[in-house]
Amino acid sequence: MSDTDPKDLAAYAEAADAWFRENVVADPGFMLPLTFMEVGTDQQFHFLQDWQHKVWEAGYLGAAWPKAYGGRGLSQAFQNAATRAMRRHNGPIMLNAIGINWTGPLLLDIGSEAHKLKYLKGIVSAEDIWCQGFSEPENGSDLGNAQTRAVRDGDDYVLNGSKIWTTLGRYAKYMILLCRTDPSAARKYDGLSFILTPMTVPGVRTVPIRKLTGEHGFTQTFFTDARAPADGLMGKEGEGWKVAMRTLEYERGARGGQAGGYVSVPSDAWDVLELARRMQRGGAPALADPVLRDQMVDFMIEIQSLSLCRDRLAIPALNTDRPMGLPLSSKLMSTEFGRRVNAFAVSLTGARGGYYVGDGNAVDDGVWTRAYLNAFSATIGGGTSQIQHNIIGEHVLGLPKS
Amino acid sequence: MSDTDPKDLAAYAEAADAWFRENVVADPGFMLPLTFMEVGTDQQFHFLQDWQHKVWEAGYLGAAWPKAYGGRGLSQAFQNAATRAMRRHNGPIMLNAIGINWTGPLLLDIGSEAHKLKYLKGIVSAEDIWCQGFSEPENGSDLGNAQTRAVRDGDDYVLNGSKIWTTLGRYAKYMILLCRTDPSAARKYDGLSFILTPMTVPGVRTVPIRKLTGEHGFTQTFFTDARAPADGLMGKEGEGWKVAMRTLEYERGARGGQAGGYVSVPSDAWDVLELARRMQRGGAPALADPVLRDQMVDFMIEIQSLSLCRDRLAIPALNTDRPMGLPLSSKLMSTEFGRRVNAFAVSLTGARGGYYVGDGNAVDDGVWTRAYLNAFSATIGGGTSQIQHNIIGEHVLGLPKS
Amino acid sequence: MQELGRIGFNEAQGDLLDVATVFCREQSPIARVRALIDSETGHEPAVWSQIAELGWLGVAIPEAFGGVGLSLTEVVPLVEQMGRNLLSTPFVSTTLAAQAILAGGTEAQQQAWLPKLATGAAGTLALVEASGDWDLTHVDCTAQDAGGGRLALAGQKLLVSDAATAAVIVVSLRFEGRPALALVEPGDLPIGALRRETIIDETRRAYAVDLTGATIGREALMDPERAADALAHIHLAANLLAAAEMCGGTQAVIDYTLDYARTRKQFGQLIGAYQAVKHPLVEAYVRYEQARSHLYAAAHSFAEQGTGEIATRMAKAIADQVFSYASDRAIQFHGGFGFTYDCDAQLYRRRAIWHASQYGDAGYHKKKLADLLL
Amino acid sequence: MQELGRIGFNEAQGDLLDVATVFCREQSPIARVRALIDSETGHEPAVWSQIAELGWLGVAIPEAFGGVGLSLTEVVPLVEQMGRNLLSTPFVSTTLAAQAILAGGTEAQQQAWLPKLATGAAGTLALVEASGDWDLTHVDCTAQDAGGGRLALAGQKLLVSDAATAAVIVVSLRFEGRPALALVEPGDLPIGALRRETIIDETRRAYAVDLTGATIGREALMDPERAADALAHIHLAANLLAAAEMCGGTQAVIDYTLDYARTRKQFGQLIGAYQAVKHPLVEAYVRYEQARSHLYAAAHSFAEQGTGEIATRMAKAIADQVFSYASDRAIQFHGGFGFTYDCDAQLYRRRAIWHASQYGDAGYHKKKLADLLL
Repeated sequence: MSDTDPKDLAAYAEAADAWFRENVVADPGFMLPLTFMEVGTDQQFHFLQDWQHKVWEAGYLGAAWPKAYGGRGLSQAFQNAATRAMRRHNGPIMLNAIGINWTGPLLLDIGSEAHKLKYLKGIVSAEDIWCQGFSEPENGSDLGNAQTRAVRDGDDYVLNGSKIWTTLGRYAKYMILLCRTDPSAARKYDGLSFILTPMTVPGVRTVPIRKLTGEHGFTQTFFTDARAPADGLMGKEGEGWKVAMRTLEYERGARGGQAGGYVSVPSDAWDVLELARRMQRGGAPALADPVLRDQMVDFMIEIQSLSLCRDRLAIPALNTDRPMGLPLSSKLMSTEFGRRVNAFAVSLTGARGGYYVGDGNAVDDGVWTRAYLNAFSATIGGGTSQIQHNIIGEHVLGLPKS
Repeated sequence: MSDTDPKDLAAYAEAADAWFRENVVADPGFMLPLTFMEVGTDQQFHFLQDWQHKVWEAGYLGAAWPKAYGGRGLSQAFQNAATRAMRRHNGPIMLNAIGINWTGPLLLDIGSEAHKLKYLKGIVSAEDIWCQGFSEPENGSDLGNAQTRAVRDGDDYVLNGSKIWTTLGRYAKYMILLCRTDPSAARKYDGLSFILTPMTVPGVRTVPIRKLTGEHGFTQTFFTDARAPADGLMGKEGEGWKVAMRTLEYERGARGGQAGGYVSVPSDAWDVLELARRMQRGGAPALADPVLRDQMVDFMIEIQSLSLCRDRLAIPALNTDRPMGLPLSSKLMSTEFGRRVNAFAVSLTGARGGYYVGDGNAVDDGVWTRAYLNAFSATIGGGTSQIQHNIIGEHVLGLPKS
Repeated sequence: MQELGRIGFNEAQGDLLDVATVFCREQSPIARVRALIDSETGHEPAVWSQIAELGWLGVAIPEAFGGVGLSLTEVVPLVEQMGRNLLSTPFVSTTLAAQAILAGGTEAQQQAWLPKLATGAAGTLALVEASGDWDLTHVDCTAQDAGGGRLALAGQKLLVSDAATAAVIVVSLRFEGRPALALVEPGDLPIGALRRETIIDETRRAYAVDLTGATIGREALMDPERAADALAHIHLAANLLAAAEMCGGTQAVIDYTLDYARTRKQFGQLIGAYQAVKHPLVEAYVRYEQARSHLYAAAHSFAEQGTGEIATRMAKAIADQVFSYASDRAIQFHGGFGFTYDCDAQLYRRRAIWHASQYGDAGYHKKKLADLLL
Repeated sequence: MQELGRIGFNEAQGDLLDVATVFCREQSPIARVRALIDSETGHEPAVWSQIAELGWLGVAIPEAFGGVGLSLTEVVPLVEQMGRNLLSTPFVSTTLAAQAILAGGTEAQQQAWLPKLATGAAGTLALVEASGDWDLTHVDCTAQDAGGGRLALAGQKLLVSDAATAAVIVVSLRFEGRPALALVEPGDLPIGALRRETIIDETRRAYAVDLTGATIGREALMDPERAADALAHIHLAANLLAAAEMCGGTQAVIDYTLDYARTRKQFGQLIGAYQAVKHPLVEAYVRYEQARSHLYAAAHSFAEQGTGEIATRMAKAIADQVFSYASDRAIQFHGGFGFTYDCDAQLYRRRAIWHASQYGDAGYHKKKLADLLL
């Protein structure tokens, strides 16, 4: 990190722009993941870990976090300018997603001074990878029903049970764990606690899960009498559900505190447009087909919708009727868009849509088919689209619970 | 009715063809309803009553009903041939729908000899119009919750309450009524009875309901101490739900017994195709637009689906996996098709889609817009499309109840 | 990468949005909307006067002509709230007539008409003909030199909004082989030239205008050099304001259906608890929010060459899609009641059909967008 | 009014459907399907032998050539059941190769090959090239006179199903300026001409075939007069059998998802009780039944000039739509498990993508249908 902190936003933004222009590697020689959930090889992992570290060192990640915890103590506007520059130059994603978007904001919000000193710098520098332990095999969407057991024993909690969909599970040093401390609580939600848990202690085992793409990327995590220090408890015992819901709000951007950058490259209609220009259909460019043109325009309108709704969040007068409407619908709309636009892209590739990643004849190395299949991680994970509909219907539109 | 009954199916079919060719009036000088639910004026009513009477007299309705009850005592194949001829020559609809499709089959099935002699001939000849009293204002789709009260008093039931969506209510002589005889029954379904009820007695009042099209066509029916003879009870007291469900099966065609003909003209993609040929879009026929062509082809595939699925019912080997699949899905698919294809037709009319029935500049007298609006009677009535989805999901696919 | 338009919102928009939200709600309760269906002109003269007094008619007219000197950007929130409350007046017709005169009128015409239109005289546009073509340059009505500085008109214009109320009608004509625009006053038309039409949206008024037999002075012709540009501007302005009215209507029909879903029980449960009702309503709602974002992007970018056209066509296209969807589902989810004339769902559905039919539906604009974007 | 095809079903179809239903279910449990993914040829030789013994390979081959003398009409139920159980063998490739030779082969070629193909020799088609074009008359690979009655081939064929197993490959070539077909045997190809490809459907096998350097005798050329007709026939036959395989797959993926919906609980309730799951499954199911009706109409009407083409293209178009929809929803409704390789939903989804990519997707066939119908 440079010693002198810029005081001038414009100068900072300009420097960020120049830095990303210079430092973004257009082609590392292998396929980079489009989201932090798609990291499947050690090569990808190490490249992205180095990249995040480098961005942090240059002062373009965690810029708005306090200096004492590895940040730069600047205002959020500085970090936003850096993130924009990152996006402008198509920088690779930030790897330590659970850390910078969930754990970090939570610690800044309700963590002790000791927590902050211990964890934050490792998060933003990508030195300490974090993962999340919410879902369980039997309770995919029904997080409140978590059964992984934590029993207080001296200064530790003793953990038993299993978590699933642990992104970066085999690289993580810590997990944010939602577990059951009181199985006898009257309401299932009241028996839960939220604990910062080390992943590198005895009794923690991760088993890779093979994705529908054929690649690896998640693990299942098994706890067998594993011990987590009790000082990792966030909030009080029995308040785990409240804390978990709070982290979801960080994820949705409804509260501040995220370190910056982005952890996934959103699907874009422009790339698909460029593909449609290249592909042939009956001896002519696919884009000469009026039906495909019509479909392409729908996607252009839709991608523009996503971008306009994002920008509209900053205009309070246009958010008065249902203030949570735009924030709560953005996940649903963008993830479903991603699934559909990538399926459309696959259809543009004609007979060569029969190829898959790994074949030299696959269009763009098969990235479209893989992106389509990976898109389900977003329409399923973090609450399925079906559940998102419920959330919007109930919390935004005031409809009765289903 | 002619005196000699034909013994030869081919001769009968040929005669029917000739008869309809000669007797169908192409243009009566006013707009004819496409379904029996759309009869809105006395002019339409009388025309259709005369028409049904004439068809019956000629021997082409009720051909498979016993002679003693106004039929011709022929096999179903004869009636089917007559119905095909009717369709071939675009004959107007049969008016007395509830009579010929619901009450008639029910009486033939479980009615007493006295019932049959009293009612059937009036039904098939269109002399006695029938209506149906199932829905109530507070319980549109939830028929089992009917609250109209029937109290036994001597040889009568005394009726109080109200029914809604009474098609042909102000013309009807009789109603098939689902009412509550035992409000204290443990299961709500067990307190219901099914009664043939006169509409022309004191205490029965009908109030016209204006449809979203602006026209009339239904009534609300109010009962105030109205008396229905107890011998109109079908089944036993408390068995009303079972009897009502049986009549729904006649409607779906899952049992036989209907008098024949058709009570609504189904939406057809071919008419819309012809419209698309006529309409202009940017100085060229609408059908030159490749996007409209693509949509038109979807409708052609769909109309063909409906027709093929109907024909497939007759091939047992292709109905083994889920025998109720095709019969139970046909209502859903054909009514939703009707709604969408008519909306598409309206969109084909360009700026002139702004006109409505009654304006000389409306394309085809505004029939497309009216058909679209009227289509909701079919996607809502007789169980909404949402409820049809439940029925198929639960009864065909074996999914748990919602 | 093509610029698609950006969202923005200025203080004047905010002020007008606030005022219009309250005014339209108060002046247009649904009972009054329904009562006006049976009236001849379809609007309340007292409300029209108040709109004039509020200065809304002058918002997009330059100060030099007695207006406020803002633009259509600031008109959008007004029309949105009118649409939301089904408040029908000749406001949109008049605003578009003023836009036409601004874009293609001679200086004398602008001097003569804009101050009047800014203060309460109604105007309208007569552009549609029997072809029903959405391409405004497809004009079959004609103007021919009749000697003595007069032009003889021939042909019929259809679907002319508020023609019976208008003090001036901007008419498209074929003159000397090219599309032209002219200002026609009621006095120029023969007796009986206007016939009230039966249109799908009963809250509006439209008329067939028979031009045959009418003559106008040459000075009534608008600037021939700017006719093509003026027609293009009218087309976009009309679509922008239609999108505004449609967004407002969409919001209202969703709210109306939500109210029912929160209070109507079937099978012992509020129907809004059924996902078969809830999820389509959510779909309508999120699409509505998208349409509204597009609307305010179009309002913000309207004056930008190229981008304004893209943003406006997108706004109209998505507004058509979601208004049609939301109002169609509104009928369905009201069940039997939805099938009645008494249920307000039909008012919105009919209005959605009207807007789709005028100045191009989603399919039409998407086709234009394909040529602009791809 | 254009004839769109009618549904019909004969006794032979019924018998074959019954036998195939049991055989395919027994021979292709899902564990074996998954085990074969890791095998080189992707199929079980013992099953292939049994299929040959059952006489299925000869169903659509005339008795004169050792076949059963029926038609593709009777092949459809067989392939449907194979698709339903993800039973992959070179059956479809071989059947299509026989069809090609029937439609365009010389008498000598028919005599030489059809009896073999009817009894267990595998064949296939090499039609796709780098352009990925679905129009089979778009051929860039060439045959040129090499003297001595030999033709020199050049170019690369892609996505050739089961090429490594095939005793004969029907190859499309450009010869004397026109598309032509020729029979190529493995021995005609240089060493290393075959490269196994990585395809989206891992239960199948496809190969790139490099023709450059291969020579064939002139007698390997099929009848040039019938090349165009043969290509048209191959195109329709391939789509008919694809539709059959897809219908079977759709049925299976719906059943697979229903099983999950009936047993998996979330929030204390079986997920199949949620309308957000139930109603899309119903949608998939009713569309599947429609697709199956189209399939058996296409099978029945296949041989009718004009109508056969319409019915077949409709069948493939709707099969693509519903297979894609049902398998996409299958992944989604299996939730987290759906995202794993262990969940069978991906097997069907990948297969749907494969079929959409070969011989034209729904959009392609709808375009052709527009020209045939409108």
